[in-house]
Amino acid sequence: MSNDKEKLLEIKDLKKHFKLDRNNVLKAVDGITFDIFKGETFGLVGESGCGKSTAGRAIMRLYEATEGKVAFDGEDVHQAKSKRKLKEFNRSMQMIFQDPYASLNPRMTVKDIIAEGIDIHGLIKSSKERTTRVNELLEIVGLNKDHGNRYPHEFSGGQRQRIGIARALAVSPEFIVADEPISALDVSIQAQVVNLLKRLQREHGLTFLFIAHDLSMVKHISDRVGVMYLGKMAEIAKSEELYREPLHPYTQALISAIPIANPRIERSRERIILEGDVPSPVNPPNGCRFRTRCPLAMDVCAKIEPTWQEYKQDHWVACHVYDENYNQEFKASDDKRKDNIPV
Amino acid sequence: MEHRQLKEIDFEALQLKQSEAEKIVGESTSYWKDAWRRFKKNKLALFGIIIILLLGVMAIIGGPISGQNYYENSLLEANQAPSAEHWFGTDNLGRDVFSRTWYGAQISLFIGLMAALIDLVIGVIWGAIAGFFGGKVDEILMRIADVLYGVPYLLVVILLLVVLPQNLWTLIIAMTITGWINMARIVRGQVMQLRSEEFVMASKSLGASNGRLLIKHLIPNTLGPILVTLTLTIPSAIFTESFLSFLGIGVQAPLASWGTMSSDALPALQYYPNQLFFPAIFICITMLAFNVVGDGMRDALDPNER
Amino acid sequence: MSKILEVKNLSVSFDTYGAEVKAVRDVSFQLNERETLAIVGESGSGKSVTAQSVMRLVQTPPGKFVGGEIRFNGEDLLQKSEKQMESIRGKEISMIFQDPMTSLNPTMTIGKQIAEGLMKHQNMSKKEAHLRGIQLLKLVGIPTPEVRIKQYPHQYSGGMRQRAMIAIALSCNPKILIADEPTTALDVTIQAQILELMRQIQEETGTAIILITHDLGVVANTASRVAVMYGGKIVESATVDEIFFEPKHPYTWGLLGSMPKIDREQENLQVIPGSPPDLAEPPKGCPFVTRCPYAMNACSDYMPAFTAVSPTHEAACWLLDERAPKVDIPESAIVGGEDVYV
Amino acid sequence: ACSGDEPADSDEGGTDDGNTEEPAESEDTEGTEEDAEASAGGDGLAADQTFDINIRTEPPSLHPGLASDTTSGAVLDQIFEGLMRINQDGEVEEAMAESYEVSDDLLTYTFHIREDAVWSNGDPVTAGDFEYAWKWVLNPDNADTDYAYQLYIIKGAQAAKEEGASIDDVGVTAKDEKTLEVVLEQPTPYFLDLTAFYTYYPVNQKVVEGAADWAQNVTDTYVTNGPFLIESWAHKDQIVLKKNTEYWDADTVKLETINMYMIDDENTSLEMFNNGELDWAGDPTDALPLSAIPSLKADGSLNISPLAGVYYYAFNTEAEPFNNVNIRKAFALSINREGIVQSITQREEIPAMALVPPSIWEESEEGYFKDNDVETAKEYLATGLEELGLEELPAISLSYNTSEAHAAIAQAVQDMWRQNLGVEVTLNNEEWNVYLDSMGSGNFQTGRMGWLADFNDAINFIEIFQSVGGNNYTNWEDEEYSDLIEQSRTEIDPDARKEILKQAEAIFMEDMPIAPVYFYTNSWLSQDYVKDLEVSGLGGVQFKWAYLAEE
Amino acid sequence: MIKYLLKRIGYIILSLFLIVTVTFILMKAAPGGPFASERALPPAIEAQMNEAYGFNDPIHEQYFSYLINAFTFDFGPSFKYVGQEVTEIIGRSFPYSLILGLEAIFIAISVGVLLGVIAAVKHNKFGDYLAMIIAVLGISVPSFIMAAILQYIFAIYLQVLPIARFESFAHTILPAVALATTPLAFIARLMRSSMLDVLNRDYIKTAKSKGLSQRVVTYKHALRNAILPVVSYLGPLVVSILTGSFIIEKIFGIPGLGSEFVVSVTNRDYTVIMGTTVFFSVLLLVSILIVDLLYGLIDPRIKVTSKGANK
Ligand SMILES: Nc1ncnc2c1ncn2[C@@H]1O[C@H](COP(=O)(O)OP(=O)(O)OP(=O)(O)O)[C@@H](O)[C@H]1O
Ligand SMILES: Nc1ncnc2c1ncn2[C@@H]1O[C@H](COP(=O)(O)OP(=O)(O)OP(=O)(O)O)[C@@H](O)[C@H]1O
Ligand SMILES: [Mg+2]
Ligand SMILES: [Mg+2]
Repeated sequence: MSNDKEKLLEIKDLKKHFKLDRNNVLKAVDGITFDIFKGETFGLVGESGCGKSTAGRAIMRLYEATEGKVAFDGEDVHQAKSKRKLKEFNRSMQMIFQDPYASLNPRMTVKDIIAEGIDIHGLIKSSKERTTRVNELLEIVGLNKDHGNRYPHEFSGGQRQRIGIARALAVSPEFIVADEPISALDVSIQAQVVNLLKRLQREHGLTFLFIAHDLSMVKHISDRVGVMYLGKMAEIAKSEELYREPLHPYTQALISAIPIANPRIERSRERIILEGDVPSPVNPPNGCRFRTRCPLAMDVCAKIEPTWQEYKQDHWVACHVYDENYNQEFKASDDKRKDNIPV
Repeated sequence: MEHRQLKEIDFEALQLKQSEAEKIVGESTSYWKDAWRRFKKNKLALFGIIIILLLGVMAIIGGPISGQNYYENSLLEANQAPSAEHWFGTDNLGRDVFSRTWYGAQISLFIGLMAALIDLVIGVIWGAIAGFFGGKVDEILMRIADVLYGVPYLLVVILLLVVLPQNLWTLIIAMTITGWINMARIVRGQVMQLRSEEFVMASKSLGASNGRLLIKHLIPNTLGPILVTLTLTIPSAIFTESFLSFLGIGVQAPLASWGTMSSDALPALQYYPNQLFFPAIFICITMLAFNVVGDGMRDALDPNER
Repeated sequence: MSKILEVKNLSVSFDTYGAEVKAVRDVSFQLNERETLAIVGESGSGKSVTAQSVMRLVQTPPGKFVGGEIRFNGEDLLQKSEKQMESIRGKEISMIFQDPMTSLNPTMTIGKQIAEGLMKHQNMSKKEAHLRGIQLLKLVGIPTPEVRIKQYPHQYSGGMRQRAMIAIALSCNPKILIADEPTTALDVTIQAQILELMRQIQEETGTAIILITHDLGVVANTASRVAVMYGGKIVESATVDEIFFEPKHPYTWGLLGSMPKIDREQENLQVIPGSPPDLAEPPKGCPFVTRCPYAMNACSDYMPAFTAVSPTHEAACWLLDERAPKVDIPESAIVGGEDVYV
Repeated sequence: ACSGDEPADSDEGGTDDGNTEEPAESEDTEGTEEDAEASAGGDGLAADQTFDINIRTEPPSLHPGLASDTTSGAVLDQIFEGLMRINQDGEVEEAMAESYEVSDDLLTYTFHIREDAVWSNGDPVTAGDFEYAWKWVLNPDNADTDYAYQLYIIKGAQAAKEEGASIDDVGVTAKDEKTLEVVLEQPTPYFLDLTAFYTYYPVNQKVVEGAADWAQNVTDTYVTNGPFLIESWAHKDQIVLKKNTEYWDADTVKLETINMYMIDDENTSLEMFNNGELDWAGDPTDALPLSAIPSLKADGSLNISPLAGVYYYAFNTEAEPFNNVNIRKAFALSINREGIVQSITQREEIPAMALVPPSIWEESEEGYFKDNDVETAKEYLATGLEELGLEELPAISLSYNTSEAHAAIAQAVQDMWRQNLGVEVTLNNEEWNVYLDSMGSGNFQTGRMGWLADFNDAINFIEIFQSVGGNNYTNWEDEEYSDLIEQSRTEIDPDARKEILKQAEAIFMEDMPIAPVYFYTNSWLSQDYVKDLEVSGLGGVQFKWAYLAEE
Repeated sequence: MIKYLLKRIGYIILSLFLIVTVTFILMKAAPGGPFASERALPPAIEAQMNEAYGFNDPIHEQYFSYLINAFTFDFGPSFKYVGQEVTEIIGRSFPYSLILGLEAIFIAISVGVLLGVIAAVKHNKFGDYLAMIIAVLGISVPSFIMAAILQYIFAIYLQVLPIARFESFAHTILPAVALATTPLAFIARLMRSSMLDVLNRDYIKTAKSKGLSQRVVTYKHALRNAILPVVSYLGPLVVSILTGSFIIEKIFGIPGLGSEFVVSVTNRDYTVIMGTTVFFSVLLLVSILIVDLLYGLIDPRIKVTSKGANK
């Protein structure tokens, strides 16, 4: 299905390392590869600190990538040197931020916040036109036009998040990175925002990269979902399939841990409890990064990094369990444990 | 129980306008209006404003009010205590302390506000740039500040005295040389904290230039500490001025300022306390007023203090 | 089951620049030994203030107790002096705060922060407190506690911090543990670990837990009874099954409805339109009236009283009045089938 | 010669207020004796002869050859002794020299040094020590000898110091152990006065030779010959002097200990005096705060004596409008000197309408013109303006160096000139070094200056203005004036000499390159039990004769 | 850490170099010289002195010798106090300023912090207003007026403390208090605002929830977190207090280092100017470094070794 879709964004081996000091490098994103198709919503999930935001920001070029390529409509975002080209990218790619409280300047009016992109890119000449455009945007996100003269602190969390969305929409982007746009909101407001995003996608043909750690929301909104663990992609699949048939042990644990709002199910449910803590991205474990917490860890996992492979059609995974080609040396000893895999 | 008395009509569906559901709580006010509203609630701060205005008015009209002038000597009437003729008494040359106090107010208030302005312009920009760009830029700017702080100030002032004419502007320049460093340090610290805020990131993702980020986003959010620092700048400027006048920079006799009046009157403290008392008390009143207003403004400008 | 905590008609307000914010209005509930009471509700509905009131941790001013009583073992905590409260806090009742990132003192080692309470309430020496601290950290599942105890909060991951908070809260074997959104900031795998831990501890020590959250999944997982708060009031209170399967209050319906159902395909999520009431000028009647699709004239003027639906279930809604039109639970709020992918 | 910064003011931080002074006369104005405390000493002497005085600042150098300021002088005068000493009556009397002879041409002096004159280490004081000390100062290799020119009246001295002539040709020779012969360039009536001045003090050649830093701290090499010995020198804090029991005239010396504190704040030192922590306050080593003067005068505790010095405003005679003598006169005449000394300085200074102080020439009290003669001043102004072709005077700038008293006087004068002459005066206040620089480069219109005598002779004042440069900032020169000065140098008869100098002063005052303001006075407080301590007309103080009376 | 220290020391040396250079230029450009006095020197003698002190050397040679002097801390003798070594002058006057300064800093910090804490704990109550009025008065009354007033009240009127000089502990009280006034007021204000901030933090509630008393919560938990701004303000301040105040030393007759700074400039005593400047700058730069290191000690989250860039 994805084959007949048009690639909007191509991310290849993207890396973003933060140099902490002379000896320590924090590998926040350490080589991820995936495509995003026009008009789809790509969900990105993973534990806190696994590099989701960093990946999103590197794609947006808010961070210089350490390595790798991000192609937008075939053009490499990170190669763009001229100011004009950069501005163009800034226009076509936009971001909605994680924290609706922190991402709005408390000392600017909503109108000015929303119009900031318009001003920067000089999209509109007269101030009357500017007002009209802002009002239009406010309406799109379901706010009232006389909200424009107010200040962020006067709005509720959901309304603020909608202001952030209006700001992103102001420059008519094609692609929006939504970095945990709902995690700071409570359930009923989450629903408002998610509905809005879906509507916008329908009406304006937008493409989303939707970052979150709430898996039920991600499933609800995304066409495809990628699961990250410690700077690496663990698994990518269509959202339906991922939930129905998670391959990577981490994905399995993640899905089993989603609390379900149904006390009867909850009482009888068994979940995979992961032992131990997330390792530090400064010193990730060698081999497979998940092996320190993986219930299925095998000898090979400590030695060799699993390859990123398309295990089924449109279903990618990086795990030795699904790799037939790994070193024969480990095969014998590991085969026994493989029996434990629940299918 | 009261709901026993409810009638049938009470159980009919309530007619609600949709817009009402989306209504934002609280009246529609702009940020500044809201800040002003909060400020007005602060009685103390309002009182401070009134005091400052009064001082300003007196500085303009106060001098001649008593029918005396600030420069005319009357050696025979030197060092008098307050009287009907000389409301605040006279100084060592027999000049009227009352009118000198108000002419002094002009200069001291001007100097204080000027110093605040300089802090604001140089200190804020310097600190903001250092904090915002960090790394090498920060290192260079802060080293310059260190050097300025380390070089003997007196030497610098003496050189200025030689190079520049003796007037208020030279004085302002002399105060400028190191006056802004404190402010720069504070703003730098704030900006370093703020620059990783998400709203800055958001603006960046829209393609905002560095200048825009600084002016629209970072500096406005540092207003609180800036205000506090500003209110502290004013008294130190008033006294720096008296020190500089003493060296020959700035206000020259017979013009007076509160700073020079109080340092001149200091040796006579035991004999003619009124000569120190009046300028000193006005400095204190001014300071109290500015501090109260500064605190009030800080609270009012902070949207979290709703 | 004996009740150890009873909150009666508690009202708490805050004096702000603008006006008096009536954060908690006339809230009553009780807590029995060994049970977990979940308090759910929208952000700003007064959950945290209620919890902190029990500990008398609401800052006064700006906060003030307008009325009511909080009976712990029969004694009214609101009448106690600050000094008397000191021996109850941490020892009898302890609390896990909403945000583990900010609730630990960043300039003190974890060990010291655990030891403080022990030294105060159990008269332990520094050394004993240290050893006990190590045990506690082990109990909450922190590996190599001997090393970790000497570290500062920033050296802990979010999950570990939350566990350290739990260790602090549990250190003196409190009779009541108040957990204010203990897992909101964490991702699901760690959330699962912590909920499991709390359950274990409750089994071992018999502590009663007040769990505050807005995640209904967590409620379903952990709670035995649930109180739903809205606009500073409790609007419905029942056992966990009753809340999920026979909710009576329209707000509870909205809450259940706005969750995405992992087992169902939905185009759009159900939303509750509008925003919560301004607690500075709360509506005379039901606080939910402006957003309630079933609102009646009575709702805007009169606060409905609690109506008992079953011995364990009561709700405050005019719809439960016999004169009101009968309304069915909306489709979206029905927590149904058991076919979930696990 | 030297000029003084006005001694009665607080000068911004230790500028060199280089005024030299010598011991001088004393006219005992005894205070009443206080009630007696049990004391052992006879003669009404208090048991504890410890004297506490403030000398304000650290003496820059206690090396007689290097010292060039009042503070150092005040210490050196007590611990060293020259050939002569100026006694309580202001007369020169023999000190290290037991006797002396003068040749008829008044050019050669032969001094006989006391047999019992010894250094503090027991060495005898020899004529060679004098020769060594003086020649050391005149040696061009020795820097920092600012006051070398005090020795220039000695034959060949200037040539040796400045022109590379041989030091051996200087007219100082130790004829034998105890005989010193000095040959002068010209007959100099005040030479004996000078030998009491500290630049003329001897040093102990044996000890000092090779110990270049002998005078920096109180050590074994710090060997002195005066009535007191230095016991300790805590830099910037305190100097303690003890009576020198080996001093040839030790019987006269009564004080056992002198504590010299260095407190550079006149209010503080006055308070310490009031508290009994000091026995003396005010001139010559300290100053009294201006604002305290009226009350001190009122309660009668203030002592005042004349000081040979003049406070004046120098006109820059090269630049308009002060190149015009009538303008200068107009400005000079329209100063109300009486007002200034009555209301500002208040120390009974004498209004100055002449150059040479009345303590040298009594006639100067009259002066050459009338004080505050506004009418005449206006006439002069009109004439002057006409001569300059001006309608009215442009704004004038009046310069002074930073100091409270200078500022007060300048403001008063500013107001007088404004009221009397209708001229706008801007005040220009500069830091001391900057001020000297501006004055030296003629970058002023009228500026404050002062001059204190080094020795009691009118030439001290008159020769300043002999030629442009040096201490003459006015750019004023006059051939006749200069000739008269040269003439006076060879005149042996004192009356004739005075007549010549008077003529010169008259010329000077006629041209008025300066506007004299007042003649200085010394003003001080002393505790009632302090006896026989007087301040000289040159601003010196001698402790040799002082004692504390029984209370 | 070592690397970081080395880097910082490198910057210190660089700054020092710049300070010495600028000071040298200013010194040379300022009118007057060390030998200028009201009594003009005969030109020949002045020329000899210039020669003897090397002022006739080419300017760059003078500059290099100054530079070398500055970095070997060997400044040579003072011009004004003939023969006294600059290092000696600093060495004998610094202890006075140090003792006085330490006392003043102690007063300023302890009282300032206390006032600030009281004001914060009693926010918008009488204690707050009182503490802040004291602070504002402290700011608007400069040290020299304070000194005169203290002297008048305690030494002259009440006669309980000595007027001046530095002989015993009692002598140090008034000057130390006068010196402390302004910084005390500053600290009080800073402390109040950061304390207000900290008292609203969640971990304060946590501490209370453990049953700790108000006092323990305030002083053990809040104080350490609130003191950071005070520490950063203290960096430069401590140096200027420790190196003495001209005016206080003058009023109280104390032979401290403060007057050397001022007097050396007014005397154009080049070697002393250079010596005191280098001394002051080294203290300043080192104290800024120490403050940065202190940050890390007070707040373990702050790592001096990492750059400020990460969130
Ligand atoms: N500017 C930076 N400098 C250094 N390290 C950084 C920086 N930004 C992020 N990191 C680190 O990179 C890692 C990934 O961070 P990132 O914010 O991408 O995580 P995330 O998956 O978005 O987590 P969350 O769900 O908590 O938002 C973390 O360990 C984080 O500490
Ligand atoms: N210190 C305070 N000053 C003023 N108002 C306060 C204060 N603390 C709480 N409030 C108000 O009290 C109300 C209830 O707050 P509370 O923290 O109990 O909400 P909550 O239910 O815990 O929400 P959340 O889910 O967001 O934590 C809110 O309207 C809040 O603004
Ligand atoms: Mg993130
Ligand atoms: Mg809460």
